[in-house]
Amino acid sequence: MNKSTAPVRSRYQGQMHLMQKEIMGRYFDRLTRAAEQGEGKAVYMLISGNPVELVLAFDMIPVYPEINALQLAVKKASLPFIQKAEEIGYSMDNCAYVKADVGLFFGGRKTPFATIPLPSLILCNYVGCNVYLQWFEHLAEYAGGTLYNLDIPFMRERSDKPSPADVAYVVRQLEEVIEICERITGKKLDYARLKEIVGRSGETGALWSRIKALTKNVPSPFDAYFDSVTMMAPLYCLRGSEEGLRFFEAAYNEMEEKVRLGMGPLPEERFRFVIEGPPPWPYLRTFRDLFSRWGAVAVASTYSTVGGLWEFGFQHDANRPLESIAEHMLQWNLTNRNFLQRYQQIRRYVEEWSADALVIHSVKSCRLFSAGQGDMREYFAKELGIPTLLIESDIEDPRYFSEAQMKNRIDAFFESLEHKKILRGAAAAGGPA
Amino acid sequence: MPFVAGIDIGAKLTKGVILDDQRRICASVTIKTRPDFPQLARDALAMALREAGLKEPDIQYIATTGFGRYNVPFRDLQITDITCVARGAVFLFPKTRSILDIGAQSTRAIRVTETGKVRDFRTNDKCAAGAGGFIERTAKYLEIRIEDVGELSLRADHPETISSVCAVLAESEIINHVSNGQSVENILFGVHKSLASRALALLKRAGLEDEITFVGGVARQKGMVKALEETLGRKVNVSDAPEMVGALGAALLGLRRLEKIRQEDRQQPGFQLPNSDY
Amino acid sequence: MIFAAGIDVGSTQTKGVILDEKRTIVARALIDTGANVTRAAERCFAEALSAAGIGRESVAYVVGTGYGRYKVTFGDAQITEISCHARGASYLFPRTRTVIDMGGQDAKGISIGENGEVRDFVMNDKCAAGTGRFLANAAEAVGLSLDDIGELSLKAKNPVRLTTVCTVFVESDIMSYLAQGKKIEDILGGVHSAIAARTISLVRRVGIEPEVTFTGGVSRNVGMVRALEEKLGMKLNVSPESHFVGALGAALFALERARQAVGKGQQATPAAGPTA
Amino acid sequence: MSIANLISQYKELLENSPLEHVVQWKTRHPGSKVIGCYPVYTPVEIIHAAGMRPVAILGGGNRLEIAHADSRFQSFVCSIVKSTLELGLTKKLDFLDGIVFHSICDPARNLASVYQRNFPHLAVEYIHFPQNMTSPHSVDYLAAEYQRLRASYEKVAGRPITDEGLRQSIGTYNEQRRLLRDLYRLRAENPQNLSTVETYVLTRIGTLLSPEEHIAVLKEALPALGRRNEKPKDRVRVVLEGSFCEQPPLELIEGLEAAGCYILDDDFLLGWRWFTADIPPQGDPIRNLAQAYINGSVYSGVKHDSREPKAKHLIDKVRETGASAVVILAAKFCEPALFDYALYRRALEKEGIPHLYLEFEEKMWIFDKARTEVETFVESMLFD
Ligand SMILES: Nc1ncnc2c1ncn2[C@@H]1O[C@H](COP(=O)(O)OP(=O)(O)O)[C@@H](O)[C@H]1O
Ligand SMILES: Nc1ncnc2c1ncn2[C@@H]1O[C@H](COP(=O)(O)OP(=O)(O)O)[C@@H](O)[C@H]1O
Ligand code: SF4
Ligand code: SF4
Ligand code: SF4
Repeated sequence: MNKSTAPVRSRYQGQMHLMQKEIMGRYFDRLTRAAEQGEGKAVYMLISGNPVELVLAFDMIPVYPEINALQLAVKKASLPFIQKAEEIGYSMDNCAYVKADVGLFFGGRKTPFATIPLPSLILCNYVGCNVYLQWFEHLAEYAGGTLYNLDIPFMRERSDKPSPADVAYVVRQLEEVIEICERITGKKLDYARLKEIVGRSGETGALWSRIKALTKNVPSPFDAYFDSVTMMAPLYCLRGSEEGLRFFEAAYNEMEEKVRLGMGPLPEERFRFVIEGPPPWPYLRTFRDLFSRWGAVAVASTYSTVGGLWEFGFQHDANRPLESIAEHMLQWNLTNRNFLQRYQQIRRYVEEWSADALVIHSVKSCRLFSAGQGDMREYFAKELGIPTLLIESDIEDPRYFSEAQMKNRIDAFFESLEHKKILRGAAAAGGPA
Repeated sequence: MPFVAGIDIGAKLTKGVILDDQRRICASVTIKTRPDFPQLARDALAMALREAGLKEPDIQYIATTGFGRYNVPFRDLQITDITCVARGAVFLFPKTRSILDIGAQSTRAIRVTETGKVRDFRTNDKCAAGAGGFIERTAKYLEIRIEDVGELSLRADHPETISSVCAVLAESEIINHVSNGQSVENILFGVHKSLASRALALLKRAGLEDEITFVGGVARQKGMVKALEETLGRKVNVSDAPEMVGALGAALLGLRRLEKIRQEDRQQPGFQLPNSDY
Repeated sequence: MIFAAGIDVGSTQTKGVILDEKRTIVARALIDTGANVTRAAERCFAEALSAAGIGRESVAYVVGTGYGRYKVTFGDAQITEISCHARGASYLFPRTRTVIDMGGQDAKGISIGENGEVRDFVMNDKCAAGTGRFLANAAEAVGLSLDDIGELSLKAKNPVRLTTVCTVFVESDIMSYLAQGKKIEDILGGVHSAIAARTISLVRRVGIEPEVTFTGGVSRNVGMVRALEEKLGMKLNVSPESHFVGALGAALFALERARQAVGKGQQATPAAGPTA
Repeated sequence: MSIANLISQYKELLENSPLEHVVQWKTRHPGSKVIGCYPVYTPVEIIHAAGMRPVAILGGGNRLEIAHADSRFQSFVCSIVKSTLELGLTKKLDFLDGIVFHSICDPARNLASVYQRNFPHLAVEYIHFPQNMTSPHSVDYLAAEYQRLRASYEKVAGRPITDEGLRQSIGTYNEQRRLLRDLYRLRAENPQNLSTVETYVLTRIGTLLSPEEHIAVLKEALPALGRRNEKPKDRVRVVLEGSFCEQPPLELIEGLEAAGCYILDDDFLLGWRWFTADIPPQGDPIRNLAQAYINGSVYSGVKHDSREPKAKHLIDKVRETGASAVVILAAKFCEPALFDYALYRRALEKEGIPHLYLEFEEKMWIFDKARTEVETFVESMLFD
């Protein structure tokens, strides 16, 4: 509706971005080969606290319906699939990731970027999200294939550690998963290989957390939301592999260089914010520009920790492969931590990454993220007095994004931050303007 | 010979139909819905009787439908507009399998059997976004008669898309289009388009099969029919008085019931219809 | 003598305010936005100028706000209505901590800090339910003018419970209440309390701290003022200027920037705002 | 007092102020403790064995105005989450000593945390029920989880929970659930004798009373109901599915019947009748409870058992009760129920069983749309 003043666009494309395109390209080709020539066995799995190490140890191919769904959305191709699912009985109010994926399944599993293979194993790593259980329950019904619900007890106690019983329970289930994989592949698990992979996951995680620490610098070398998502797919699909490790080494070096040169993703960093919630994939660029035009850079994001939370010190341990996989799934990822633990995670971000504000992007699809974000806003805005903006759209469904309304809110928010800065400046200069 | 009447008290219009026992339409009338339902129904019936050249006693059975169906004391039977529309549509176009009914305040997608039984349906109401109310707002805003909407929108050359889902907020968009010098024709067709795409989603959720019959007063608007056919990518059946289909269906069902009761009087009496009062 | 102007191009009405450098209001103008938003802005500005008896050239700076702010082609800057309402409200009532703005097609809640800075805000602009337009339609349905329904609603003994919040369908809803022989004041009472409840639960999101200032065109509706006050259990700040608060805020910003410009002795540029 | 009067009395109570009844009971019994149970399942035995009163927290019905909670949970979250928070924020749950949530869905889970933050003095518990029904280790896990709960409730109650006490509680609840199964059987066999509203009232009252009181009520009611002898009407016999958590307004249930349905089975208040058979009262009580959940509990939208497709359970239910149709009555925005519908619809169409899909909200108070849809459905079944 409003014709917007030509905004500053962040079109920063580093080595890292190009490398990511390349390796993910290879990954998707592998999916297509598996689908079309039956090369390799596919394991459907979910992002949150994924145990990709196990899958790689069996040379099976991790397939993440979530990544397929988000790729569809980014390529602005999700709506027809969502509608297809709604035709066969899914509700307007169901998670659109699931709908896009189900639509894709009945639409022949062909996407602009890959053909998705049928699963040999449907491994529902139930890490927090209850929709996961139903998503894979449905896929198992439609696609056939073994379904295993890998049940991860939620972080429900006030303590930040899972109980020994929880860890033992998960380890035992992981052993059952190993048996199933052995049956499917006809190979015994090579335990030494698993330790190797878990070891590399450890190194990868460590690099990832060092990369994230770099955004504490002013200016932040990259956007911890819009650029982090570029690094997430390799983290989930290739963590534990040589290729994955090399990618993160390169990414770290590139970012460190930028810090040395005092470079950021924008010509000028005027605001630093922490962002909670997944991005609106169908309008990622538009959304990013709404912040870029204000010189606002995300210095930390909760979304980049759904697959694993490494920046607070966790590291996979080659000497305790299954235990550390279990700890990763139980404790060290966003989705299995309770809502109040998320508040504390965000609080640390705001304080340690010295942010000016918190932006909550509330998406209808993902109640795991969004249900109760009004209380979160209450906590940060009222209790901690941190400027907080809550905006709503969706992670996958383009029908819930209204640029005009989004723009109005974001502009108003940064106007108020600007005003506060002026006041602060005036106060510093003594007396109001 | 026996006659039956069907009265459809809709949100905007009240319709009356009289059938003879050969299922021939003897009368078909419309008046604007007023708050005093009982009298309103009486007036509708009286009008229909006049048109058919009949007297009260000639009418053996009266079936009511529409959202005012309960407020007609002299009814013999009340049936929901969905059931009635289904019967009416299949009576007019026997090959009908899917029906779209767009009234003033509600949009219904119905899937039916060859006998006109409802198999599945989806409705949306309480929000003007998808219904005739939307068009009426727009017409009012553009200062044109609702009767002319259809013809005008038919003449659109560059339809303007309306993105807002709210019938009221859409006006700001329409304002913009007007101030950008867009023609009324293009704006109206844009409105029809956005209604059509919402209707399609609803139809698909109820299950979409050929043939499709489009009923309800909005089906009078040729532009809407065109928009719908473009969106569906196929032709739809439209009768020349689409808003009458519900009343017609009520009359048909009334007649059916009458015949049944007569049979049963001959056989065992006491068939009891479920009472449908909350 | 420098002047500054604020033009608030709303969905329904366009408001204009001109200030002199002592921040006193020298003129205001109110016109219906109508079809041509750009022209509405210009006409509104022209009316304000003639009311002030000054020429275009003596206005140093113009800020446009409201949903049509980018249509204020002659404006030097655009600022969202949220910042402007906050600014205008705390100018009129310096102890304002919460602003409730009810306009033609949306409602807003703004929480304000000691220095008149926006702390937090919410707005409902996806559905026109419970906005000025809702009231306008209700008025039409009972055949009264906007200026009267407020008064009448105060007489309600047992307000009805509306079955719909839809601004389009409220008319037929009211029709059927009339049909049931309900009193007009009771229907209007229902309408007002329904909207008040809706608005308050919206504004609660930013927290409702006194003093609360009620702005926007609907604040001219005494029934609405009362309904809100009853539900909140506190008095609201309302002034004859309430309808102009957005424009007033814009004018205040304009004046500030005019001053800066003069201070810097250069052509005025927005101190804040997105990089253009 | 006639059974009809008894029931309408309880109906009154449920419609006006269900929780008020508990508040009064508590003031009459100083020192007594009450634990609120959010749907769906709660191991009430553990609470009962601690000498505390487990009471169902089932939202705010359609008379509660939501004024605060909708600023914490967005428009796309189901009503019961908001109304339950509203009850807390407006101090209507101050009589509770604790409240227990569990892993049914993401909104309910986040609600548990929001409760922890906003009501620090309340003992907020969260149970993670295992969703892996195939692993032999799930029982160990759940037993451990129950032991954790036991320890925590010993603190709240200020007294130990003995195995013997647990066994007694299991015995008591076994009897209560047995009577409820009888009640449901009675209706399934002769729905003309026992309306669903009556069945519902008699079941729901048990979520407020002590199990002992409830048992007494049922023992009085069942024989009387058994003696009823009404003439069956020409109605559609349906199984109702989808209301396992948020509860529809009584008016809506009444409406379903008035529109011409006999409801032979439903999943209202599922958590209070969630075992298909008695739990062994002897042996390790905690283990028995855990066992019963894994191997002896009813299916629902929030329990995911990879051993058997969920839709099969529904189809079986239809066959067993001899119903001719299914009504899916799902709470608006209830993802578990909405997702299940996709599977149910598929299965029902394959089996050629007609169904009606209806969405409700506990707070709804206008029933025109629902009424029209149910009537249409009934008409499509009865008219030829
Ligand atoms: N002659 C007409 N030309 C164009 N549109 C019409 C005409 N008559 C009715 N309509 C449209 O049909 C709607 C009413 O249709 P109807 O099926 O009678 O609805 P209801 O049954 O709810 O009253 C009105 O909102 C209007 O948009
Ligand atoms: N004299 C009045 N009495 C009552 N309500 C009024 C009056 N004047 C305007 N309004 C209400 O104010 C609304 C317009 O308010 P405004 O703040 O100008 O909205 P916007 O900024 O969106 O145009 C109108 O829809 C009308 O309902
Ligand atoms: S609810 Fe959220 S976490 Fe769960 S599948 Fe949907 S998007 Fe993913
Ligand atoms: S969105 Fe618009 S049309 Fe729909 S209910 Fe709200 S006001 Fe009415
Ligand atoms: S109604 Fe559904 S969504 Fe709401 S809390 Fe219950 S299970 Fe969760």
